[in-house]
Amino acid sequence: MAEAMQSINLQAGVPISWYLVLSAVLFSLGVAGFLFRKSIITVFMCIELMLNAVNLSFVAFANQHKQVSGHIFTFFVMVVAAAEAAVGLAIILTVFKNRETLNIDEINSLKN
Amino acid sequence: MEFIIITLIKLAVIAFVLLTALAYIQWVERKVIAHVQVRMGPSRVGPHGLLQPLADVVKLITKEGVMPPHANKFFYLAAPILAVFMALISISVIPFGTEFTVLGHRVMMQLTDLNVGVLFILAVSSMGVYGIALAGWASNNKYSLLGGLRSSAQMISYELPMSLALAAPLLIAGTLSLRGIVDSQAGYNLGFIPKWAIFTGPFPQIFSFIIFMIAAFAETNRIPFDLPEAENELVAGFHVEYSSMSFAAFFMAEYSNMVTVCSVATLLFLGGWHPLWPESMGSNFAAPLILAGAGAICLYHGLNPARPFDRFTLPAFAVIFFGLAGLMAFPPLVPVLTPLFWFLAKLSFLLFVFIWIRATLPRFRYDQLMSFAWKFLFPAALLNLLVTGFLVALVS
Amino acid sequence: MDFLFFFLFAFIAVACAVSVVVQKHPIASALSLVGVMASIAVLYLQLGAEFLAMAQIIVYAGAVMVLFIFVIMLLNAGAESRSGRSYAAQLMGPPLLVALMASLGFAIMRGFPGGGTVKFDSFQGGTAQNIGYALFTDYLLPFEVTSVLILVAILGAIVLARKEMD
Amino acid sequence: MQNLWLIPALPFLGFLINGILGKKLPKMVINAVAVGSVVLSFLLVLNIWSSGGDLAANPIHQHYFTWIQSGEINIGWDYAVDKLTLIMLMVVTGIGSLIHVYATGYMAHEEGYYRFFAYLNLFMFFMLNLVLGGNYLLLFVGWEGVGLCSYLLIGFYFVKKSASTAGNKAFIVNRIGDFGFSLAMFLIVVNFGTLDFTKVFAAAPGKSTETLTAIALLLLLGATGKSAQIPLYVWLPDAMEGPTPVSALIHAATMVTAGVYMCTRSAVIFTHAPIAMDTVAIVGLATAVFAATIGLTQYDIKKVFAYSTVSQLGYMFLGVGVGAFSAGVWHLVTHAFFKALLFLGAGSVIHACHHEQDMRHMGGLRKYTPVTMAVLACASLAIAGVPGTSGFFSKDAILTAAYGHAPWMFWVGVVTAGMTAFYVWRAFWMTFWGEYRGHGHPHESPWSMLAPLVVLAFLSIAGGFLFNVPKILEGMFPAAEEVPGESMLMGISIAAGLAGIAISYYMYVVNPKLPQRISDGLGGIYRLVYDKYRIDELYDATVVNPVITGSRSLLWKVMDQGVIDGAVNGVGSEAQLAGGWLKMLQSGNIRSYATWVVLGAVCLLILIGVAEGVTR
Repeated sequence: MAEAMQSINLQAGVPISWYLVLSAVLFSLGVAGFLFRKSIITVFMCIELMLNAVNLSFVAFANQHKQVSGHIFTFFVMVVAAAEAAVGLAIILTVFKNRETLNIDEINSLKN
Repeated sequence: MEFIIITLIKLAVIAFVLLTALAYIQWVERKVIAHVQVRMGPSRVGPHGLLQPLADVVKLITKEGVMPPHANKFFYLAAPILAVFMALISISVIPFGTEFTVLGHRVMMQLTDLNVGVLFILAVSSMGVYGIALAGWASNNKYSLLGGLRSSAQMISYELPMSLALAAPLLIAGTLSLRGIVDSQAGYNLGFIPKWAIFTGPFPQIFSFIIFMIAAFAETNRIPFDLPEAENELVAGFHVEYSSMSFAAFFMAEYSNMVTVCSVATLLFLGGWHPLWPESMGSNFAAPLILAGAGAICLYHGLNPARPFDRFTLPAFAVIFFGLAGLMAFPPLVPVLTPLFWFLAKLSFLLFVFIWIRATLPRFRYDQLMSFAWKFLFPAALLNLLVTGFLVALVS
Repeated sequence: MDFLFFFLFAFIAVACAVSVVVQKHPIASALSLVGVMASIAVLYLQLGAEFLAMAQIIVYAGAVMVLFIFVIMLLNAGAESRSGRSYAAQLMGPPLLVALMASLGFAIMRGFPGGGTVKFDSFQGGTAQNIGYALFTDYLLPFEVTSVLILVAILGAIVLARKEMD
Repeated sequence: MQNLWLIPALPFLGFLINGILGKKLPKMVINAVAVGSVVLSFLLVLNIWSSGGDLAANPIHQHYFTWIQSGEINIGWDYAVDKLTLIMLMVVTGIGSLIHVYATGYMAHEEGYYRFFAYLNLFMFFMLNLVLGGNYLLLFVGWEGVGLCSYLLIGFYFVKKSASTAGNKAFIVNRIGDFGFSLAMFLIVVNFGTLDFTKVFAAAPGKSTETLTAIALLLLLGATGKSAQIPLYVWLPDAMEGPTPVSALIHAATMVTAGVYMCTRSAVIFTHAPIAMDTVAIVGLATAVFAATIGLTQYDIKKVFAYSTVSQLGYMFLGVGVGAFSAGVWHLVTHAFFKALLFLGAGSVIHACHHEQDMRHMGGLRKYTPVTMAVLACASLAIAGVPGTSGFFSKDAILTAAYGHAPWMFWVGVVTAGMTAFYVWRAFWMTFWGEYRGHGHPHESPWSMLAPLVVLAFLSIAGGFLFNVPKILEGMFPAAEEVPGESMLMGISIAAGLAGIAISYYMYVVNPKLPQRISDGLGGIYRLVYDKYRIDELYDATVVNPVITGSRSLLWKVMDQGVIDGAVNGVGSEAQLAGGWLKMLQSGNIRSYATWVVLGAVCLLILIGVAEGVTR
């Protein structure tokens, strides 16, 4: 990284790839949360985190190509995420009502 | 560098004026409500109770901050800070007047002119709900939890009609910058009807103004929509456990939000700092005349005192008013101060309406509140937006 | 200036994201997520997507996350219990995550060795006007389809959450 | 600029309204929607008729959108109106409107009132689409659509086994014809590269006779299905299971004439394929005679008219086959008038006799239903070709042209005309003269039913003058050759018609015992004709039963149960075995699933990375 820092002109601006790396890091953190958290709400939030990470790379690409399409993609992702949150939370409410638990490991009726 | 210095100066001025004003709006509120209810209001501390805000601040600072047991300390302390922070930050994009030049520097009467200013205000105000919701939750009290739940549901619900009502004048103005919106409302129809959004355009925005104001009451948790703190149901709602400065922070946030929404309404619907009638008909003289009139009234009552100390205080006020009138009439300052005067006049009028309604109306029931938002306000705002959009498309 | 800005908010974003994952209490996770979203919104500003930055705050932070917090409060979700039963996740998770991050980083560095650079104002196509124009010309059909999707989601949410909570 | 799309769109709208909301709507609204939409279409057609200008020189052609685009083939949603189309439009919408009005009275007390009108409107939509379509595929859409509606409406009383069987029969028999039509279209696409009428007809003269003959014969196969010609006529008599307005509209006036319309539309192809033309003429003539003989013996009033329809359709095909296209269309128009009237009148009679269809249980109705009798008399006069009535002109035109083509065809046609006159008047006498032989009290129908009858009666009588089709269509088709001794031929055919009427009067009014004696005398032949030559049984024995037994023994027992089921079961048990191992993965734990997903993603990423590394 140090070499990379030297080779980059501080006046030129931040390289696009750094944004992508940031996006990848955030995405991986979202995956980590999905894998290791047990509260269904937190797991759901980690999905939102992953979506946000992906959005960031869309916007970075839009900047790279100087096109607005990436923004449109992000916009749609946001809209879908909002819809997904509404339905997802309603599902969580129903699940909680029926099973009295938010632990994702105990919601395993799909087995067998 | 120059930019940073000017910004810092503006920041200091605005912060000082705003925070003082917030304290005194409360004084005004108490006075107005008292007079509506045929009482005196605060009158002990200082002449006419004018030092009451100061006394309140001293009282709140010196009180003990109580931490309820089993409360989540971090969020309990963070919530009021969050609330007041989000309330104050939106002032930064609100313009108060035109540009002027001082010592060769161009200065805007605004902290920063964002070209998505309206969206910024919406974004920040939507964040404001966190403070209240968190406060309600972190207090570990069922009343405050209910208050927090209510406020989050209420604020999300009323944000929709509010945004839709905002969108209609935006369609006419064609910009999201608050300064640009005000500029688009300059001029007069027929020579004397101002081209404010509520009067003109392809579709006068009077409906969206009314919808916006109603939603603004709900967003600021003011009567008749102060369900989150309904004292006869929830004791004091989300801030029942708060005391001392954290309690003051919520108060500040509420009044600051009031100032913000009234400013937005002024800018979007009431033409910002554009006078009510054209300069050619002498609107520049309105400010000094009104202030001088106020001075004259004070002087008269000072000479015919109702209470003993009026003999001293009222003439002092008269001198202040006359001085202000002189400032307003001082030619080099006219282009700077007259717009500011008009802006503040409209803002004060709207704030007065807020207080007036608080003194007048009872509180809604919670289900009424929600069904009013979703079944009436939202469709009405949508309809208004559709009609406006259609007419704007038709005209252009 | 640009670097400082990027590093500041990238750091906040990563810190908040770590906080999302490690905080025990859902409310804390949710607020950390709001922090991630806000800092990403600021980065959007740097990337020239001012409309999206505001939309990000309004939609994600202002609406979606409030909904999360609302549900957390409503269900009174406490800190999660320790009883986990996913051996697959526990055994394979950490190495997989490292592999994922490594391969993603490798792909990015390989695919965009040079790439462009980002400065403030280097791209000004992200105004509300541009987005609106693109949305209602080239992307009109997806836009309409999305509106139908939202309608369906509203109906779904209402149907799912309709019965009174006991 | 007429908006042609409005003409079919209006009935379609009516269909949507009645079909979707009909259950909840009051009858008044259903009536208004159903009748109103068709009448509006009729007014639109009238507007074209009155302001059309010179359609011969400038046919209206409107392109709405490209429907199918595949390689060279470009099929648009085009509507075109020339004079032929205009005449068809007049017939379809005009008679359609009348029958809709009639049906509001006839169906007033039926279950599924809205369903009936929804189907009827849908039928109008498809029929108009068929007529308006500017290419074969669009015509085919209408063609299939009217078939569908016909099926739905024949089986309207679907609780009755015979009705649903009849619907199935109509549908299945038509499939054979549609198969021919489809093949014809494929041939056209292969040879012409387009399905547009204008382009096909412009290019047709340059193609080889063999190609055109093949296309024309396949088209004819389609037409025999839809228009109930030998050998595919068997469905039409059974189709009388449907409500009478349906029989009038679909199975007499409009849909069954679609075959004639299609052949006329393809006149250019047919005229360049002489063998096909002769086939058309012979099929038409054979059908005409064949159906007429069956008609002589039937007792069910609707069956009589159904066979009459088959026979008259044969006439139209005869006209087309001998090259007198305009005469064929003329007969189509006049036949639409008087046959619709016959059916509607029959409906009125049936209505009067409380849904009794057997003529042996009628009789003497002239006292009870005078208006119905009067209008039926008009129709019977017209179909018998009494001079001055509409049927006379068109039938005479066809017979004259047939004489010009081959004199023997003329003579067969004349005999058929005599038989036609005989059996129609036989039905007339049996219904209205003599003593009433049924139960209950016959009553006259309401005016909503009678008014259309009166209009149609007027048209049956005067239609020949009002719509001189050959004159309208002048120049569209090659002129028929001049025939010497036309007036003599005319005299012969008139005489045949009058003789038929006279004989029937003698046999059924003057001397009612005679028919029984004749049928007894003829014995076996009579039984054969009475049983419709046992054609249905023949088809059962030769086609239907072999197919059924074949599918049962070979396809079901061997193919389905042995091969296919065996394969499916085998796969299933294999999958069960594999699944037994794989179900270890299905822990039901979302986090485990997510782990597998991540594993997959990482593998993919590494694969891509390796691939890139290899290629670089």
